Amino acid sequence: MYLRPVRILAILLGLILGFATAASSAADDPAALIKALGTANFEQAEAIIADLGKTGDTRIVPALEAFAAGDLYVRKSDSQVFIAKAAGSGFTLIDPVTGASAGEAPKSAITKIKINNSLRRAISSAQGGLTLLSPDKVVRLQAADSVLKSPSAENLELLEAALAKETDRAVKLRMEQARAVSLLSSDRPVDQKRAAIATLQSLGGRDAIGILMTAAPTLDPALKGDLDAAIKKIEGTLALWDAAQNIWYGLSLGSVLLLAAIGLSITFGVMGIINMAHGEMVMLGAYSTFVVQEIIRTKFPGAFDYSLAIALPVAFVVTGAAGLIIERGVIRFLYGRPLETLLATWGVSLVLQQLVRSIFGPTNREVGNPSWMSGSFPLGGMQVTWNRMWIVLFSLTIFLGLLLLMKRSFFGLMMRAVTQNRRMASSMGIRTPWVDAFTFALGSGIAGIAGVALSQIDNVSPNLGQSYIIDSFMVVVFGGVGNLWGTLVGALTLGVLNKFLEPWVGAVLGKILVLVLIILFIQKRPRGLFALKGRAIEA
Amino acid sequence: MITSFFLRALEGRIVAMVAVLLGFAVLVPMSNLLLGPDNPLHVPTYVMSLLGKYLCYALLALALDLVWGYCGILSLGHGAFFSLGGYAMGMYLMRQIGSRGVYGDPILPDFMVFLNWKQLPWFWYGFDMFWFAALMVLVVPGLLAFVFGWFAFRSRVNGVYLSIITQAMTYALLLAFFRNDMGFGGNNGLTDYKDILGFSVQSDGTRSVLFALSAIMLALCLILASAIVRSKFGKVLLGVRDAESRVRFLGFRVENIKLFTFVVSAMMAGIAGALFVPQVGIINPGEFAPANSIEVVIWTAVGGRSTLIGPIIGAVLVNGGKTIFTGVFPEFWLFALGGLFVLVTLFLPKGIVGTVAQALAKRRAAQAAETPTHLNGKPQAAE
Amino acid sequence: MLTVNNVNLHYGAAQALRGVSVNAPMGKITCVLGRNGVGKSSLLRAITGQHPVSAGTIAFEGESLNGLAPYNRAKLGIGYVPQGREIFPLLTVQENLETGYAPLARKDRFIPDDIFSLFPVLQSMLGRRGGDLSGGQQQQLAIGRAMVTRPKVLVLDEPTEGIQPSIIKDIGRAIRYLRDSTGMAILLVEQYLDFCRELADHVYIMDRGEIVHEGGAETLDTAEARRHLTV
Amino acid sequence: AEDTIKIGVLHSLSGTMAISETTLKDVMLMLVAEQNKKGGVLGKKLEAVVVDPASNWPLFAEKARELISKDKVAAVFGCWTSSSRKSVLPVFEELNSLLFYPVQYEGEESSRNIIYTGAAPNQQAIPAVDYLMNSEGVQRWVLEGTDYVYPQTTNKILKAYLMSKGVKEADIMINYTPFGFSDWQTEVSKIKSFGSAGKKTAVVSTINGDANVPFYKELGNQGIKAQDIPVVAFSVGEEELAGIDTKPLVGHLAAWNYFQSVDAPVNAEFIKTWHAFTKNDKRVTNDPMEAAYIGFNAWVKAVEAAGTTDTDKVIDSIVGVSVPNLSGGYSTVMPNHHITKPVLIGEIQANGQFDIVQQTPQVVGDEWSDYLPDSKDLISDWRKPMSCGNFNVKTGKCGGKGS
Amino acid sequence: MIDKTTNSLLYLNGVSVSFDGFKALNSLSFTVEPGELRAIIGPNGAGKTTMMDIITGKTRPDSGDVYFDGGKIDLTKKDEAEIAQLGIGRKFQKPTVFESHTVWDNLELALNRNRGVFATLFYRLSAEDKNRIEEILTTVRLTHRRDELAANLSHGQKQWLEIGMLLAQEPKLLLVDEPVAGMTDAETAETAILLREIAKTRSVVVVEHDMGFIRDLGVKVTCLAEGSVLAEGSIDFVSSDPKVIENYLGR
Ligand SMILES: Nc1ncnc2c1ncn2[C@@H]1O[C@H](COP(=O)(O)OP(=O)(O)OP(=O)(O)O)[C@@H](O)[C@H]1O
Ligand SMILES: Nc1ncnc2c1ncn2[C@@H]1O[C@H](COP(=O)(O)OP(=O)(O)OP(=O)(O)O)[C@@H](O)[C@H]1O
Ligand SMILES: NC(N)=O
Ligand SMILES: [Mg+2]
Ligand SMILES: [Mg+2]
Repeated sequence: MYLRPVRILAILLGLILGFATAASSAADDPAALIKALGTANFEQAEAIIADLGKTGDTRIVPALEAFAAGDLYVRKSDSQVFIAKAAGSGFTLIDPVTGASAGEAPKSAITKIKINNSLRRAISSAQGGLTLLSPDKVVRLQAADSVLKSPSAENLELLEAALAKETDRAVKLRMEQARAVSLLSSDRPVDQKRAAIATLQSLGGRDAIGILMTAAPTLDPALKGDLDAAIKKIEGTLALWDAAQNIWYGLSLGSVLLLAAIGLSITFGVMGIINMAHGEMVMLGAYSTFVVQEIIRTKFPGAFDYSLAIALPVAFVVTGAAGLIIERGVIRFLYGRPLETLLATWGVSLVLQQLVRSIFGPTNREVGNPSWMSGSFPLGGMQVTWNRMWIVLFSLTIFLGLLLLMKRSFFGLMMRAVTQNRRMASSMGIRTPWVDAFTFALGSGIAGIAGVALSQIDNVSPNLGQSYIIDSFMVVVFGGVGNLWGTLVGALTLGVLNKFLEPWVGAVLGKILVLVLIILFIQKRPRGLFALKGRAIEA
Repeated sequence: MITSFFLRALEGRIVAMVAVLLGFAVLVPMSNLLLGPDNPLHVPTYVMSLLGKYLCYALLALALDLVWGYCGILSLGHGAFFSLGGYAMGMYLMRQIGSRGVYGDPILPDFMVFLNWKQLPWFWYGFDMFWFAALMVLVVPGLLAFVFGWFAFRSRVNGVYLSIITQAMTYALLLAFFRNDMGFGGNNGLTDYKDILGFSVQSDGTRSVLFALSAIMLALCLILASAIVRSKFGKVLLGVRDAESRVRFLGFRVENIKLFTFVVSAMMAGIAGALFVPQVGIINPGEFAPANSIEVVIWTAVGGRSTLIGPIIGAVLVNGGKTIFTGVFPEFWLFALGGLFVLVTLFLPKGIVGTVAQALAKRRAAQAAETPTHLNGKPQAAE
Repeated sequence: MLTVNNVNLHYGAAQALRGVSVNAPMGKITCVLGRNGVGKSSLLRAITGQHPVSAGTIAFEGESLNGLAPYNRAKLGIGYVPQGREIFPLLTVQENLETGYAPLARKDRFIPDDIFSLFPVLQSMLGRRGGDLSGGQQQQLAIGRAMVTRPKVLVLDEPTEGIQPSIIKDIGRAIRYLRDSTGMAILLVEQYLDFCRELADHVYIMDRGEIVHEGGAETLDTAEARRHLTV
Repeated sequence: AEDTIKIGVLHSLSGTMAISETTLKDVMLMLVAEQNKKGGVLGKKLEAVVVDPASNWPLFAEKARELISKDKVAAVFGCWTSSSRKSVLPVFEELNSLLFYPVQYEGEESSRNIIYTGAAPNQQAIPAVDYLMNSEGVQRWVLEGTDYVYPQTTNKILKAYLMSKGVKEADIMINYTPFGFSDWQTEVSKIKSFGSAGKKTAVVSTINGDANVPFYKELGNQGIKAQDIPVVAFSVGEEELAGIDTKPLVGHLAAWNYFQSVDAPVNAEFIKTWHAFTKNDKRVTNDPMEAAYIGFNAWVKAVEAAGTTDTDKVIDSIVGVSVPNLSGGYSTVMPNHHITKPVLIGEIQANGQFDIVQQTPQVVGDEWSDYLPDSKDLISDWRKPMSCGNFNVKTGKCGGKGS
Repeated sequence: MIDKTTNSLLYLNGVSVSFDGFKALNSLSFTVEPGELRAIIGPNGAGKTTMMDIITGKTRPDSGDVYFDGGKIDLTKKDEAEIAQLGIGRKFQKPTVFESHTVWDNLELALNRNRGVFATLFYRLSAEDKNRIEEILTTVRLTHRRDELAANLSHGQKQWLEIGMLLAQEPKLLLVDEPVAGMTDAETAETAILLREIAKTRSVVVVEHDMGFIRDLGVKVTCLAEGSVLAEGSIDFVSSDPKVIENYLGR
């Protein structure tokens, strides 16, 4: 406590020094500092940002935000700096300090002030300091976060002041952690630092290790033991979570495989068509998503978060219809000649690829992630990304839906009857052409909605289908042809296996090993994981 | 015994095809070497190497037909045997470069030098000798097929399960050969060959010999395949294809029958690869790509499965079509090729050769039917 | 009544039926006999629509069946018990029976109790896969399955093949029961003479793709009939 | 006909590489059309012969042979992957024709019959690392690449370079993934933990092609921001970014010799022509397009200087030819058949463009890396009398071919 | 135990097998002597076909002994091909012939010659083999269709062909599953004569439901039910057994 006046003195001193170094303006005048940004190079700008932070003037926060977002411009005519927002063909200018409107300017009259990663870091650190006392809880939390990420002894006073006033528990906790971080690099006494290390240990995670390691070189040798113990402790917990994380990665990879394969488990697994165009159905689903999003972007930008919900039925219908056409046009002539379906569907797949290439171009098309598909959330000691989370749930939902359809509905029964004995099914009064067509359409439609999900994690390009076709066949066969559960378990097993091998032998060898293991496994179980058994099969 | 085995092979269609191939083996190089470029009958070198390439593909397709058409093993990994044969030859050709490589290292191929390898890996030993490389062209694919088949056939892996693990095999090899650490030049593969048995790979003379050799090899393998198919063994093969368990109950060791056929076929594929490499001048892991192996199946199906000459015709036609289409309408050729595959399946269900043969048989049957036959009386024409 | 009039049928160039005419009146059991390969199954394939006829007409209650797909014939009331049973191997017994729902209205979609009283073994094996059943069990299932569609004409191709004697008797009883209780027309192809003799109201004998004999069941014992049945 | 000069365009229009190469085919068609508007070359119109080698390496060789032997083209513009170039190289040497190769590659090659207008490692990788080291203070490095020759070689060079700058082996992590890799969860979390060692960490990415989109999506979703761990990529340009929502990626970097955002009149003109030619003002431009542009113009200039399209004469006249590049300067064809170009470091922007944060002066493409032990003594000079692609300055001998 | 097997050709003792918990064979014991013709009857699902599956190596028993050739050979340790080569031939309940081969080729393949890879590769049809095939063709009445593809045969003709293939195999023991299914009475009688003829030189086990046929065979009859032997003896003895009547024959 007794140190406080000294610290204040030091800050003041720093401000004066800053004033002295800022070439053409007063160091405590935000307006002048911001103007200086207009002509500064990256290094100078970094110093100016630090100075801006030290002003403690919260009015400049919007300017900092704008800078980080690349919206800070300098007017060519008078080197004045403005926040500029695109408006029509030109820009509207806003005074960076007062926030007052400053008229408009054509694009040619202003130049964007360049920014790089070092500057971004400086900005977020300055911003953090300035917004610790913001009335908005969310802003305060962000501020604490950014201080935590860019620790500096200078923020310590600010943090402590903010902590004293803070009432919200979550924010308070984060501020305490931020304080601990900043404290480590300060000249506070050893026991305070020891407490800080303990706080950080309770924070846990990779970030905490990073912070502790950063602090290590300058730390009092007396604390070395505490530090190492803390890191070890954190790493211990992390190791456990890593295993969990690996399983999660495996399941999420597995669910992608499941999605890719599940349509095939119908067209190939149930109908026995060696459907080389399956991948292209997935691709068509992804392109349907693209088209839906394009329309939403141009016509109803507000609805973007619903784009996937709209894309799902659209993709199902589009690819289902494509499947229907393929079945009626080609495949129906090939029942009883399964191997020839390989040839025909290969041809169809070439045509579809080229068709998409001709219509949409050969390059990737952008499919955006709705906000609920972006980012991640912590789950204990692991980080779960939302898109993977949704894909896992989505694939399981599709699986269950399909399972119900196949096993519980009369249509499912007809499907199975027709594929087992088409002639007899017909004599039982089942409209076999209709069932065939809709079964294939169903498989294709499901491939299509898989495409919607895969568009969220992969390229949307004419080659999309090709990259999944081999894995899909592998999954269906590994699981046991004709068995939906096999496809599920097969996909998840391969996913988890892959993800356990990957950290151990690397991604490439891991993949090779998985293939070799599949080959060996099939020797043990020549009809896959969930082999159909019984006389009918063995005969 | 052996002679009668081979004599049996020489049935009508096969003889015709062998004659055509041998004719090609003589005439094409002659016209390339002896006739001036202005002569309308001159075959330019690039056409000759193109044809040579087709013949190698044809041999590969023939190899596939032996296992697929006659034994019911739909191998989706035959490209692996082809590539291994190709790599064996490529390794020989690389070692022939000697100190003429860009770094001038007398032993190490260039790609090893710039990745800082200090000595030749053990599996490169011996490839400086042609006989050894030639042996490896047979042994490596044959051995892989033997080991793979030994396990798979003993475990009675069948149908799509077998197809998919052959695909997994070639896919795993693809990934492995892509790795620089494997010591086969990574994705760039083996290329920039100088000479073969002392002759420049680029001279027209060498090309002619390679072309002739491809045609002759194809003819020989065709005779061998035909001899196998027409022997009692061949009938057993068809039996395995149609009713495997019945063959077992007759006392045949199905796994040995399959294994033998698979290994013979893999060796043929290896030969095809070995002839392919000096003619196109490169072998790289792309040849292991599963899609390539699937294409072989397509050629075979287009030409006519279980006909032996069908795959040859299919391989030449499809690849010829590709050559023409990719040059004439580069942006739309996939429509043409894809459409062709669909049309062939729909309208020529037995492939080109199979359908023609069927039509001929029908005509013969129709002629025979002038005199009305009774189903339950006299013998009927097939189908 | 099911009428087959002057039908020809070809497999490729080979002719299997030549000018075959057969009538199967309602409420009667009509039996077709003949040696191996004379075209009995082919006749049934023509009736059920599994193979197109090259000439002649097939009609049910005056309505022509020519050109109709098998499933449409099933809808019109033709039930089929094929030679070799053709059970759906991977469906359970229950599911095999349920495939017969397809031509039925929703309210009729249940399995008639008769089936289980005729073939109790099916009741006890409802959950087993059809393909795992023994040959005889499959035969019973095939008949039961055809009955689920409530056919007006039941077409049976050698239903006694591979069946134990007591069940042959049961099947005989079942066929008679079906005729008497529902008045359906039953067209039975058989090689088992005694079985026919006992059941049939009317018999046809085929040879080499043609009908060579026609008459009451008692005519089976005539020398002329015998001649066509011996080797 | 006699009054046209044919040139070959050898880019994959189908298969896995179509995604990148098709654009270059379009650029070539545009350049040919533009040149013809200007009256063609040597008073003759140019005619582009387009073929599709379909991402298949033997097919590349076949098509190259066809273009040269059958279509009798004066020069060929094409290839993207090194494998395709390796596949056609013997063909060009045998038939003595000329290939212009427009893509960055691993170096370690110099053929008399190829002009390399893309970047050698020293024109891309090394300046990028310098930038990170100097401007961002990076001390710890993840070299993340697709498992094939270009990344392997580049990483070998980078590792040697970094270690020569005092970076410890423990501060370098090298990871490889297969082609078309799409599940980056493990790799990204590996990067994350490698980056939490208390030292500023960056990723140098030689990830190829399609694998980039899922990689960046995963980076974004796992919350790795450019401020925390920047990624600098050598294979990600405007075209690749067109398929991604770049908002979470702002600040990640790429090193190229050209960006669409380059502020130069010649570039503005080029973009305008491009948009007009493709009738689509959203089509982006990128570095290999610039390389194709430079290569084409260099060829035109060399042909005019030689007064003929004869390969030998053009090869003689092309060394020293200087043509405008799109960043406002000139690129010169050097005796080693590589060219001079500036190196630009750009940061990804929210709109999918790059903001140039650094630009070096002209750098000469170095075909034989100074950081590989067996190459450092090699040079290449295709002028007479040396006319050698791999001259060893230590022994004073031409390494093998050439002569 | 083994000593009991010494002179029997086939010896099954306590053989059980179950599928998904369902006991298809329940401690079945059964012997066949050399040169014996044995008829087996039993309700549908009694386990007759399963028993043949066990003997021919298609199915492995859960427990029990299966010995061949006087107890010399343990069949449970052999696979299908080995068992066939030992001289056990089988006709399936559902006729299985090679549909894409001609009738002639079907028989040629079945002929009992060296079945090794190279032996078959270099095999030449000798005059002796030719005669043998002709002979069999006559026996099974398929001479007129010798060049026809087996696929084009009717059901009954396929049955005959398969019996012919069995003959060509010259086995020591023939297992014949429902040979007369789908045959006319006259053909049935012919088949009975044929089997009796065959049984002069080797052992035959016939499964049938056709009691007339069984009677024609006039041999010892075993009735299986629920996976084990219900009754054994002459046809008259067995068919008057009330259990057999109850389970099998019906009233
Ligand atoms: N799919 C087919 N292709 C060609 N010929 C066939 C086909 N099916 C049957 N045949 C031939 O047609 C004729 C009649 O056969 P069908 O099956 O109708 O005889 P069947 O009287 O039912 O004989 P079985 O009593 O043996 O069942 C036979 O000669 C048979 O070989
Ligand atoms: N693989 C299997 N899975 C399940 N059940 C089986 C299997 N194989 C046989 N069974 C059952 O075992 C029992 C015996 O069958 P098997 O075929 O041996 O009878 P069978 O005596 O030959 O009858 P049939 O006279 O009708 O041919 C039957 O109830 C059958 O359902
Ligand atoms: N040259 C490349 N990027 O392969
Ligand atoms: Mg019949
Ligand atoms: Mg049975």
